[in-house]
Amino acid sequence: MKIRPYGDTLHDGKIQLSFTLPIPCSLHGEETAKALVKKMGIHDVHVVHATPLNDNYSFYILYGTTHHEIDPSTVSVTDVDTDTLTKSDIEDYIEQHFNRPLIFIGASTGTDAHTVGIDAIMNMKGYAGHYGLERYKGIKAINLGSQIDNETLLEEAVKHQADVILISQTVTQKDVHIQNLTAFIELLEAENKRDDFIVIIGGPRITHSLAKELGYDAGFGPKKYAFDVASFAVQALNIKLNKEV
Amino acid sequence: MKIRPYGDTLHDGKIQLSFTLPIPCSLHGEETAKALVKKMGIHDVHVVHATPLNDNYSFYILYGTTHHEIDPSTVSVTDVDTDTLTKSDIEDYIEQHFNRPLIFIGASTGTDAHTVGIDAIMNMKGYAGHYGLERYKGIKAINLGSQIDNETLLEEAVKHQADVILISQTVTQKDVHIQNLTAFIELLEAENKRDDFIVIIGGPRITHSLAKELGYDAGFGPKKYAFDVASFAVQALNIKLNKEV
Amino acid sequence: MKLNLNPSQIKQCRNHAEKIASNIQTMIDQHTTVSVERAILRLLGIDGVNSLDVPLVNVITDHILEEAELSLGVAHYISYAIHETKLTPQKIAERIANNTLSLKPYKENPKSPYIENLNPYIDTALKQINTQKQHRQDALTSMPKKTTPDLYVIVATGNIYEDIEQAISAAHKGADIIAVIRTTGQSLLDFVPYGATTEGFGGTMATQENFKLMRKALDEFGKKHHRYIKLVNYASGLCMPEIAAIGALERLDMMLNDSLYGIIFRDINMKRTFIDQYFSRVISAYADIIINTGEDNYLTTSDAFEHAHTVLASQFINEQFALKAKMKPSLMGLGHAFEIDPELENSFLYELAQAELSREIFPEAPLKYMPPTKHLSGDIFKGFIQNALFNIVAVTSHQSIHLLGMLTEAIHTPFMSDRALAIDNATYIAKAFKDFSNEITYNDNGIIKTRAHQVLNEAENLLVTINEEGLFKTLEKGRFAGISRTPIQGKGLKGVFTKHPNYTNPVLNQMLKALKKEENHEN
Amino acid sequence: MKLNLNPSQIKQCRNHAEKIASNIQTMIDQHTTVSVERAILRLLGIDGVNSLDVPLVNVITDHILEEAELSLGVAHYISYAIHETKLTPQKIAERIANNTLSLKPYKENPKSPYIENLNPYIDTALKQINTQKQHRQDALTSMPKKTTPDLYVIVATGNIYEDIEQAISAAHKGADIIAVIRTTGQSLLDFVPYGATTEGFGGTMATQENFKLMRKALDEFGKKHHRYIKLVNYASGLCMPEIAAIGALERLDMMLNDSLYGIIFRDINMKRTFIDQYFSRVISAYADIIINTGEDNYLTTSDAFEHAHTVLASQFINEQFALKAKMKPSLMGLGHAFEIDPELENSFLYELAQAELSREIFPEAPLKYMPPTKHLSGDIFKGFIQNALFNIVAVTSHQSIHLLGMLTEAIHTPFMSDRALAIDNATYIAKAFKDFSNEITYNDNGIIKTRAHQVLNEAENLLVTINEEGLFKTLEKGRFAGISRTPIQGKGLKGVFTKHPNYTNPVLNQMLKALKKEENHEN
Ligand code: B12
Ligand code: B12
Ligand SMILES: Cc1ncc(COP(=O)(O)O)c(C=O)c1O
Ligand SMILES: Cc1ncc(COP(=O)(O)O)c(C=O)c1O
Repeated sequence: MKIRPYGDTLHDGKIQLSFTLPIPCSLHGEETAKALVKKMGIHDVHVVHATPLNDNYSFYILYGTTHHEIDPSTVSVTDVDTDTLTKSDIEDYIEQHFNRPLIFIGASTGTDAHTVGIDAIMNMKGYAGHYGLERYKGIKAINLGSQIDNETLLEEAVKHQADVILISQTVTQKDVHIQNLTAFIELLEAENKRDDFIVIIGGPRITHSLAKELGYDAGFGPKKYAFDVASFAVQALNIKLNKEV
Repeated sequence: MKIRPYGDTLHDGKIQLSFTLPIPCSLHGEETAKALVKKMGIHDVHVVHATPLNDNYSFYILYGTTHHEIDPSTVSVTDVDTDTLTKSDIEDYIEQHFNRPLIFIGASTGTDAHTVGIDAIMNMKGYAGHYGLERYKGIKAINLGSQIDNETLLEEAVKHQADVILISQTVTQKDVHIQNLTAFIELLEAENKRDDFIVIIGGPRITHSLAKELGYDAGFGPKKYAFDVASFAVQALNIKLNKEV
Repeated sequence: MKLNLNPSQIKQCRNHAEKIASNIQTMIDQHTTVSVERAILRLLGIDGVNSLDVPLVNVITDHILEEAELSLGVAHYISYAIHETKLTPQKIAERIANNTLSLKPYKENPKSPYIENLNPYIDTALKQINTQKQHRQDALTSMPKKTTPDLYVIVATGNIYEDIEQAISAAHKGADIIAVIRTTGQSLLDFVPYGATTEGFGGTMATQENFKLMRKALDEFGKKHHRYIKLVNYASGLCMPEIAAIGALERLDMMLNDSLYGIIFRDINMKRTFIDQYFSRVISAYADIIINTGEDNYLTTSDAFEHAHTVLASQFINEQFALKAKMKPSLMGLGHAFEIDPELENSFLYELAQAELSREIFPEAPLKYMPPTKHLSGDIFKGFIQNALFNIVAVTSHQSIHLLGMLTEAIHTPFMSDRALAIDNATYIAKAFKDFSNEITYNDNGIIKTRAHQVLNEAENLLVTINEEGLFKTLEKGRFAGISRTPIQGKGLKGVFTKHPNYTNPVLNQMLKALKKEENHEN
Repeated sequence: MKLNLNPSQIKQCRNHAEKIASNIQTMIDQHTTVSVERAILRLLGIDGVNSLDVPLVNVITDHILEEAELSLGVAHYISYAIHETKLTPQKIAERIANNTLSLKPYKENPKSPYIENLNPYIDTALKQINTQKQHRQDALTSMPKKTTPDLYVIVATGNIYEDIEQAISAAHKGADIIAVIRTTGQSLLDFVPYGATTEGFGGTMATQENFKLMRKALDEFGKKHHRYIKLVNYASGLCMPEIAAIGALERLDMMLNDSLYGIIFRDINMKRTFIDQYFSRVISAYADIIINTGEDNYLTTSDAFEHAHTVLASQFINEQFALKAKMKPSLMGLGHAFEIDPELENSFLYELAQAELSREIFPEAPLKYMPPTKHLSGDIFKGFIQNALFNIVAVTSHQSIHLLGMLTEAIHTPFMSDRALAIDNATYIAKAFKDFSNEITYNDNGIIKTRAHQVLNEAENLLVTINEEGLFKTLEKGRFAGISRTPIQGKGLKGVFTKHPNYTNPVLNQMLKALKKEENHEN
């Protein structure tokens, strides 16, 4: 069944938009804003607010009705397809499937100085009430902190014989994270080490589908916690190391 | 020159959207929202906020980059094309061109009970520091108030030998204003009286282009005041009555 | 008491208002209206419409108007008809509708000796109302009491089923009260439409079936989530007492109910609506339904800073009208609003002063506090913070019924998401400012206290004037909202009748008896 | 004094902090760094880069590091070189760059008797700085003084020309202060990039040319609109004193400047950055540039409710560091922030308590008040009201430097429209709450006062601990922001040198002389 956005009547298609145009604020500006929005397949467009930001820029708030409809059943979701386990299930799983502790090494890489995200996953305390990997029995968590360049991260991973590499990226302006993440995969491949690790990325703008696209094993964004990451990692390691499916 | 919306780099095409979908809130919901937005010709779509409104509806805030661009010089503006005069210029104009007071009759019509708009145009006090028509020398302003049905308005206009009819419409849900305004034009035509008056409409969702579309002489929306309306009316009357161009 | 107001000045205001209301009450007591009579018929159990969709209650009053004399009151006619036909009022109505019965013969009869024949039917209605009251009370007492204001949102899609969807959604997000806004124009209809309706503009028809459907949906939600969601509609316009009756039967919890609103903003005749209002308030008082008055609307037309005192004066008058209808203060949802121009310096201080003022003068009233509407624009972002400031005042001054502002107020009737955002806004503020009011003392001679005293002074002066000139003259002079109305104009005057000496309203009498008993119990 | 704090307790805190800072100052006085030396070179007028884009000042220090001994200080070498070559420092630098001159020979020379040869060059720099000071002062005194906080917004496009566009746009909307955020990673560069730049991530390079371009644009705007728009950048990271020097020359008005930030959040070595900070603050003190400290950042990592006292303790320490650099309190833009979880009940009260506390303890400081960032989410509507509450606290507690929160904080560096909305938000609040702070008294034993006293107590205890263990140990224990750093790790340690007995820093000496004179005048 096809659906449209909903304002106050099913499938009425109502949406709200806002943007700035690099032209002065005027009736002509409003009409230009409308014309642009019409190109998007939105009709009944109302400019409900128009204001100058300065002599050459103007800001518009609009409401309109979108022509487009979508059948949700045609939308596929790329999400981690392993089961999500609890902390204690994960600990049991490790005990059952591996006869040694698993080593997770993580960092916030490149020039990124944001540590709260990687700490949320790795440190004792965890985040939002979910303990971090450090507190998991059977997991050794090594958090290198922030501003770690790709080379250093790989060196340390090799040195510690890591099973899993965790990378956090928070600054995304001008896609700096894509550049940095692509570079790491290229580095792994150049050194012929891509298959030595499960490599997982995370951050506020990271999705699993982006991770797959860039050649990573998995990606986790907001509202994902240590147990999500560990659930995936232990199962992926089981498949990889023990050839179990 | 073609332009795109502006976030922080010229023509970067950044826009913000928000809407509700009649599906549960989930990753699948987010992907559906994204897919819909992509249909609008918007790429690099980020769902920055997704929240359930109840079990079957979910609300999304998104940012993206629009493909579409627009050449502002190709956008034409339907605006009142007479000069905008000041109150005293209008008074002089009336004195020069007509040898009698002009009669303006106005109302908020149909079931519409909003009077602030029509009062803003017609009453002594005016609005936002602009006197209303009642205070203009050479204009007789008759404000019938609100909830006036089309038939009554026409009757009164005929009775007072009005030159100009002013109609205010504020309630626009389900286009009730369009129905009501269309009915008035049809009534005028049925009675063969369309050419007896300059007929002007106004209200928060009224634009000049909508007015023309519906068969009115002019339309005025927010931030339009008595002098805007009178400027147009006296010049239109001059053309009509005195055949001056 | 945070504002140090002078209690004897407040008492003076009440005295003036009492005199103003008494004057009108004299007129009220001498009259009835078509709508009062139809309300009686409804409470006798008459329901349904004829083949032209005219409600049977209208069929009867029209019939009496044409064939007989309404000033005798419907009770006169129906009591005779029951006596003669031994039929129920409903059957009698149906017969009249299909022209197999006429009430004309009773016109010339003496004062009916059979009024008591109506009692079983009235009792049925009152019993239903009592059951509803009990249900509400049980539900409310079993729930934990909130310490912050009740969150009130409107639904206004025009379609009752869509309204239900939106209402439940709002309840999920935390709304405590749902008001179903009426379609534009319904208040001018001299009948109550029938059945479930799906077409309305800016609101949904108020019909008994719509009330039922929404009540049921809210009750189901409430049961599931162990909450009680209050339902609101409008006992207002030309059918005030009828809708009050329907609301009482269907367990609405609040009713917008204010003649002054109808007079000023709907051009309803003042005599008509004062008479209607009295009966409607008695019904609501009996049914434990909170009324909401409409003073807030004055400020959507007049400047809120300059005309603040008109709101207070009107609240005093409305309080007295409510008292005359035996309402308890706990049912008086007197209205006021946050409508000062945000461009004014210290606007927050003035709003706070006004809100504290109402709170302090009417300590027991469940004040209805309206959000900013007039100064909302298409700038939805700014609108959202205007609403946040309003929410701060609501929490800080302990308002009771907290109508939530919509960021899209200037654009459309609320979308589902607009309402959700409004609830989030209010919930956040209520939490962040939870104990703020206990934390602060307003400084003497500060802007807030000075302003409160000034508004009270001005209100007192205005009440003195109104008392001198009479409320009719006041309305003619346009002292409220700057809109002038006269007693001989306006919609619905034709439906007003001086009571015949033999007139009686047994429903009113029974309700008053019960209310007086309650009053004495309480004392 | 709204909070009734105990003045002797505050004095005790200052005493502890003084001892903590003195301990570090002893270490500082014995050391110099590559960046301190490069700053001296810059103030001798050396500018430009070599063919590999390496700044000439780096060429010289690298040259001395390789060929000679930096612990003698650049003044030693340059003074000899001037004496011998009769060339200007700039020419000397160019010669060193193209290998036609070596400073190696002076390594073994005795303490330079020619230090005074540097005076004309130093004088030129100081004169330029003085001219800039005068310009600023004239502009500021000719403008009407605001009574509400100064509105501060950031630009961070990465492209200086785009930044200018955005800055001017913000000034149009009412911004008083523009900060050009630096590109991610610049703080770890051990040189200051050169020229106008158009590529950056999350910010724009801090270069002298970029400073000039923005200063010019803001001055032009200011002239046209009869305002003075203040410009901010970062004297922070590995090039602290150099950027302070450039900022002084180009008339920046404020500089983010706080070693603790660099240590904790950038992993810069603590010795290095304390030494750098001292010289950078002397330069800023001399140039009348307000510094902004970074305590607010602690709360982006640690919980703001639990760690509020760490901010206050750090402010006390930063105050003492500033005093050691001869800064007047009016230049101490001590940082704090509105970062309490909005889910916490009474969060507004706690924020207000904290803001009033800073205000009361540092009455003369132009406090820098940071908006909520951590708890902003993609819900831009909620973000907008979080910012509104922050704005209310800023106005009510009379903050000075009011950084505006962006509704898109969790999404991207601000768009032009985000900034405009933020300014509208702050302007509306400043107007609506203009005199609110004079209207209210905080109740004794209320949540606000109790909280303020508690935070002060905890800060005092923490200062006692730090004084006992020493600041280095404190940082090792991760007491600030929960991040642990040691004195032997971190970036830039290689650039630290114990001063040679013959070391001298004539620029520092001249500046200190002037500042001491001023100090005495004031007393
Ligand atoms: C805190 C913060 C800081 C602190 C960081 C302190 C610290 N110790 O980390 C300080 C103040 C130092 C800081 C500095 C800067 N910041 Co900052 N900062 C933020 C802020 C406010 C919150 C980020 C945060 O901690 N979120 C909470 C954590 C828990 O969420 P999270 O990171 O998304 O993590 C979750 C998931 O994503 C996932 N996850 C994250 N990482 C990983 C990794 C793996 C392997 C997995 C599985 C999962 C995972 O799990 C976590 C829990 O669910 C944001 C704005 C905001 N509200 O989001 C800006 C923000 C991220 N910062 C920004 C910028 C630009 C900077 C600066 C570059 C600014 C400057 N030029 O000075 C600097 C320099 C830092 C640098 N070079 O990186 C921008 C980034 C813009 C962009 N999209 O590119 C933001 C969005 C602010 C803005 N609007 O401008 N910042
Ligand atoms: C004030 C107000 C009221 C007051 C009206 C009092 C009065 N005396 O008019 C009261 C409280 C009575 C009221 C009632 C209702 N209202 Co009302 N009301 C508003 C409000 C808050 C402001 C409107 C206003 O006065 N604006 C100020 C004037 C000056 O602006 P304006 O009308 O645009 O006029 C300017 C121009 O448009 C132009 N103009 C206007 N008319 C004309 C005519 C001519 C000839 C010309 C040339 C120019 C012109 O010039 C004016 C000056 O620039 C708006 C929300 C908002 N903030 O906009 C809702 C709003 C208009 N109301 C609304 C509704 C639905 C109702 C009700 C129907 C609700 C209900 N079911 O009970 C009722 C019933 C009224 C009815 N049947 O019409 C909706 C309409 C939704 C829609 N788009 O369809 C709104 C948008 C609120 C909302 N979001 O739901 N309302
Ligand atoms: C007391 C009162 N009655 C009625 C209404 C509006 O409804 P209607 O005009 O449909 O009666 C309002 C609107 O705010 C009101 O305040
Ligand atoms: C004192 C201080 N310095 C520096 C910075 C950040 O800039 P960078 O890391 O580029 O030096 C901040 C950021 O908030 C700060 O507060």
